[in-house]
Parts: sequence; structure tokens; C-alpha cells
Amino acid sequence: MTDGNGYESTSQPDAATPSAVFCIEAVLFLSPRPVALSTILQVTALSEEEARAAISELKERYSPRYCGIVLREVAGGLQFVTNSLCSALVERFREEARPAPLSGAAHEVLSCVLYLGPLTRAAINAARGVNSDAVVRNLLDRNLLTEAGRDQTSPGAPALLDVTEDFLLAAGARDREDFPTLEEIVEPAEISRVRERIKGQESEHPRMDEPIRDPEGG
Amino acid sequence: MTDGNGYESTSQPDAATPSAVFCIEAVLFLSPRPVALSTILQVTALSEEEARAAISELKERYSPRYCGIVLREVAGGLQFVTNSLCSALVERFREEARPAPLSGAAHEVLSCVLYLGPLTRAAINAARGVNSDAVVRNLLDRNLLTEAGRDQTSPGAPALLDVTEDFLLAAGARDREDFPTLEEIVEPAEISRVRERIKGQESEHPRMDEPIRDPEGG
Amino acid sequence: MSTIQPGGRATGRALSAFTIDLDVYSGPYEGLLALILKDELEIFEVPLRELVTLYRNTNPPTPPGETPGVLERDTDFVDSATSLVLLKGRALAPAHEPDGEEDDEGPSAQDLEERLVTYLKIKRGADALAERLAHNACLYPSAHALPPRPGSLRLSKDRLAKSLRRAIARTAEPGVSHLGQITVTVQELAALIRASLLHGPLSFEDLIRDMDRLRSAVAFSAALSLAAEGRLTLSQTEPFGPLTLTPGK
Repeated sequence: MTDGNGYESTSQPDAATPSAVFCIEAVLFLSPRPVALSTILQVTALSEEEARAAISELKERYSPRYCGIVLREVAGGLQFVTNSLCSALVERFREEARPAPLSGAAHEVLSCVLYLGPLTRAAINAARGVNSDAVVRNLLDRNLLTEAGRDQTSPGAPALLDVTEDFLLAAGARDREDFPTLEEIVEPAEISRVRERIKGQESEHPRMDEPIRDPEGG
Repeated sequence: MTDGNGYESTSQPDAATPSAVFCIEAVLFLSPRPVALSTILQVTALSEEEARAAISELKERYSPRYCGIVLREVAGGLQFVTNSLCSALVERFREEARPAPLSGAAHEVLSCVLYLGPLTRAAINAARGVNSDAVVRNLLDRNLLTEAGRDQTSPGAPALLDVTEDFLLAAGARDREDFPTLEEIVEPAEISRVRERIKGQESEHPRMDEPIRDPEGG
Repeated sequence: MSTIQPGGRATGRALSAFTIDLDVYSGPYEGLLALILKDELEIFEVPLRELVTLYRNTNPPTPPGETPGVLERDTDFVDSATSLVLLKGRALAPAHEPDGEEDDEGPSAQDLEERLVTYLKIKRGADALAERLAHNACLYPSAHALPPRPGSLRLSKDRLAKSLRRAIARTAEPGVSHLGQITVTVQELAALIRASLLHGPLSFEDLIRDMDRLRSAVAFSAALSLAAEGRLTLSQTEPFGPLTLTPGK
């Protein structure tokens, strides 16, 4: 028995081969970040078939219904996290508050880039109708956005911004596709209401200035 | 319900109370050190009886026979560790720490000593044209340079520095000959100029004025 | 600003006593202003309405004339708060994007409709995202990270060779053959400028028309020195535009 670093020398001989499930459990247990299937295959020397079978067994065992530790598929890999039911307890145990959430403006910029992106800064400003440069800078600092290539069709080839792996991790998403579409999120009735309102405005005031909008995403 | 990733809008609200087993699993998962029973009781607000019952259930579930993660009772508390059957795998998965890379100044000092050495500290300063004392100290600490004898021809017989076996190992070289030759790298005229500088340093100016401080520091 | 009366009795509180507690900052109000001015805090993150409410709650209105100093303090606050509104307005104003069609006319109703619908979608997307990020923020990863095994340093032979070349090149004496003899001084050109200014304002371009690069540079330096001494003023109507020297008083 060595120490508190995750090693144990029990009476069982080390030479015995651990099962696929054991191997994946151990690897994920030792990883705060998600582990890609390719890494699992490489480290465990399991076949993809064996690994997949073990993973689906583990998903069942570490499901939010049965366990305080939950296996989730996120940001291109697998990760153990605590069950959301335990969040209050965890914060009490660690004596630390949940980090402050992002501002409304930051959520809007992320939503723009996720759904309409990759986008240039100018395109984000245009979509939101307010200057978002400072918010973008903040999201780049927090590694939730990154520069992914350049828009060669625009003068000066401005950088295109895209969401990052850390963003997927923060959102608990497997990949970019793992989000509901805008059509699923926005009620068609709401869209019609907006269109109607504009038509109404138009008949009263043929010219309208840029509408006032809460920049903080209120 | 969006996916199987723990981001589920299930019927269970977050406010639901997690079971005793969930609580202890989450706490141990978030603590690399053993957690005392008293701490568990305090954080989870469980009664000792409830906690003990949950712990014996967990001991069964996380036993070396059934799981890649093992619950062990160690001095002072409970701790999750990886199953010892997985130790070889764990070692394979374990990443190598990346030692702090060397600065440009350190590379220069090492290359001077390798190609022109063994050299005294004063000769290194002369060869580089900037004060290298701090860099040399750092390289001695890291065992990439060592004192190999003394220059008996100079006043005070200053130490001669040479590269070490660790240096050769880091450079992937069999021996000192296993590098491109000095003539391949530098023009002959340059070589004699530098050798002059070094010699001048040692015979004519045994004490150097405070040379320019190395901008790269170390 | 003094808020202490001759008798020493404290009257209305100075603005320096106004402390705030916001998500982004808590501490003296003046500290907040300093952070914003030093660009250490993004103005767009400061909720101005909350700030004003906080001020009003901490400093309830008093009948006129009852507490000396209050008016000054309130004025100071209004003054700084207005500046913050202005700054925030500027930070949030849409960046100017040259777009011929819209510049004069403003967006057409149809454009506006499309923009608003897109914005509505983004807004709803943002709401969904906020909820999702909040949910995931309370899922904690394993604390059992594996400590890395001690690593070994890797040095590249190629880089060592380049470093040697660099070290040796540094000690070479820099060549000076390309430098000509310097034959002109600032004093000479200052004298020339002062003489020329006797006839009134002077265009810098005219002054250096027949000079070589070195003399032009020295002439500019001389003009700057004379300007610093107040002997002339330099004026330029637009960046990179013609530079005019006018005799000082």
C-alpha cells in the first residue's frame, strides 16, 4: 500500500488481467478532463467493440438514477462527474461557491457563434446590434471562444470566431451538433408576433431608427 | 430530454435529496485524500447509522472483485483508489511531466560550453558578450553543467565548467562527438575571433568589469 | 471636497465614503472609477442602474439646505455617473461598418424584421444556453488526477547550434562603414528656423525642401526643441497633413 495517490497493493497479484470495465473505470476515475475513446483504446489495448460494450455497461451503472458519480459523454470524450443531485452537498464540502455565471451579453455572443458561426467580430456586432468586442475579448480569455481561421472574403481577412472544447465541456455537450436547433427553441408564434409588430410599426412610422435593446441581454 | 449526458430535464428536480450512498460517493470522488467519517457526517448531515449502512453498501459495490475503483479504509478515513489490477494500465496512462524548458540564454551557454569548453564563468561571459552568471547557476542546479577541474593558468584558479551526462541524455547524444562540428556551424574567421576573446579574457583581464546584464536572465 | 464644517462636525458624506457592492466589484465607488479608467474593469459589466439605485438608497434625499455638502456630493455623483453612461454607451455603440445602402437611409422595414427575428432566435438560444451552462456548472470532475511521472528534459542539437551562432554573432563589432560623417547640429538648424520665422509662419515642407534625410530629421528635432521652449508653435490640421511653424510670443 503506497499512498493516497490512487495506488493500492492488495493481495491480488498484479499480473491478473483486469476486465475492460475495470480498465475504463480506472482511467476515467483518474481524469478530470474527458478522455477520448481513441485514448482509451490506446491505453487499455481493448478492441473498439470490447470498449463500446464496457462503456454501455458503465453508462448504465453510473447513471444519474443509480449513482453519486455519473458517466457522461462530453466534448468528444467520456468523463465521470458528480451527480447534479449532490451539487449543494459538494459546494458545502469544498467550501466554495459555484463560479459566477456569465453575463447575459456573453450568453448571447456564445449563442450567436454556436448557431450562426463561425463568425467575425463584425458579424457578431451586426447580429446583436450592439458592440460586443469587450464581451468577445472576455470569452477569448476564458477559452470559451477561439479564433478558428480567417474570413478570406472580407477585406483584411478578419478572424473567424468559434466555440471551443471548453465551451462544449461547460455546456455538457458531446459536440456542436449536441444542441437543440433554434427552430426547436423559438416558438413560431413568437416569431410571428415580432413580424406582426414590425408591420404595425411600419404603417404608423414608415422609418424606424435602430430599436433600443437591452445590451446586457436583460 | 436532450441526451444521455447528465443534462437531462428529467422529472427529478435538482432540489431532490440525494441518497446517503450518492452523497458519500460524491464526497469521496472529490477528495484525493482519505475523508474521516466525522467529516462525512458533518457534510452530509447523515446520522452515523445511515452513514455506516451506506458505507458497507459502498464497500461491497467498490470491492476489488467488482470494480476498477476500490473503496478502502485507511488511517483516518475512507478513500477511493484504482484497483491494483489496473496498476500497469495506470502507469501507461500516466503522463510525463514536462520540465520547465530552457531559455534562449541557457541554450547559448550550453552550446558555448559544449563547443568551446570546458570554460570558466568569465570565458562564458566573454564568449556570449553578456553576463551569464545567473544562467550558469541555473544550469548547475539542473545538473546540465558541472565543475570539471580548475583553470590553473588564471589567477585564483577559477572552476572550469563542462556539460554533464544529463546534458548528453537530454540532447539524445551518445557522447560529445555526437554533435555537428564547430566548423559546420560557424565560419573559421568567427571561430578564431571568439577564441581570441576567450583567451584575452583569461590572460589580460582576469577581472571583468560588470558586463551587461543578460536580458534573458536565466 | 470638504464636508467638514469649521466646528469640526461632519456634515453630508463625501463621495469617498460611498462604497458599493456589485457582482463585478465591491469597495469604494472611487475605486470602481479608477478601475474603469485603467481599463481593468470592463464598463459593459457594470450595471449602472443598480449603481444609481445603490447610491439613492445609501444617500436618501434630504430637505434642501439641511445638510451642507450634500448638493456638492450629489453633483459629483451625477457628474461621474453621467460619464459612466457615456462611456458605456460608446462601448456598446455598434462599430461603424461602411455599408453604402444603409448609411443614410437606415434599415428598411424588411431588413429590420429579419434582424429582429434573428436577434430573437439568438436571445432564446442564449437563454437555453444559460440554463444549460448553469446546470453543468454544478457537475464536478474527479479530484483524483494522476500526478505526472517526473519528465526528462529534451534539448535539440539544431537549436544548440543556432544558439552558438547567435552567441558568437553578438560579440562581433558592429560595422560602421555605412555611417557617414555627421556634419550638422541641432543648434545650426534651430538658428536657421529662427531666422526664417522672422518673416512669419513657415511651412515645414518648404523648410526641408532642399535638405537630405539627415538634415530633415535634425531640422524636425530642432523644431520640436524650439516648440518645447515656447519659441514657436507647431500646427497640423490633419494627421500626416502639412506642418506649419508659427513664431511664438
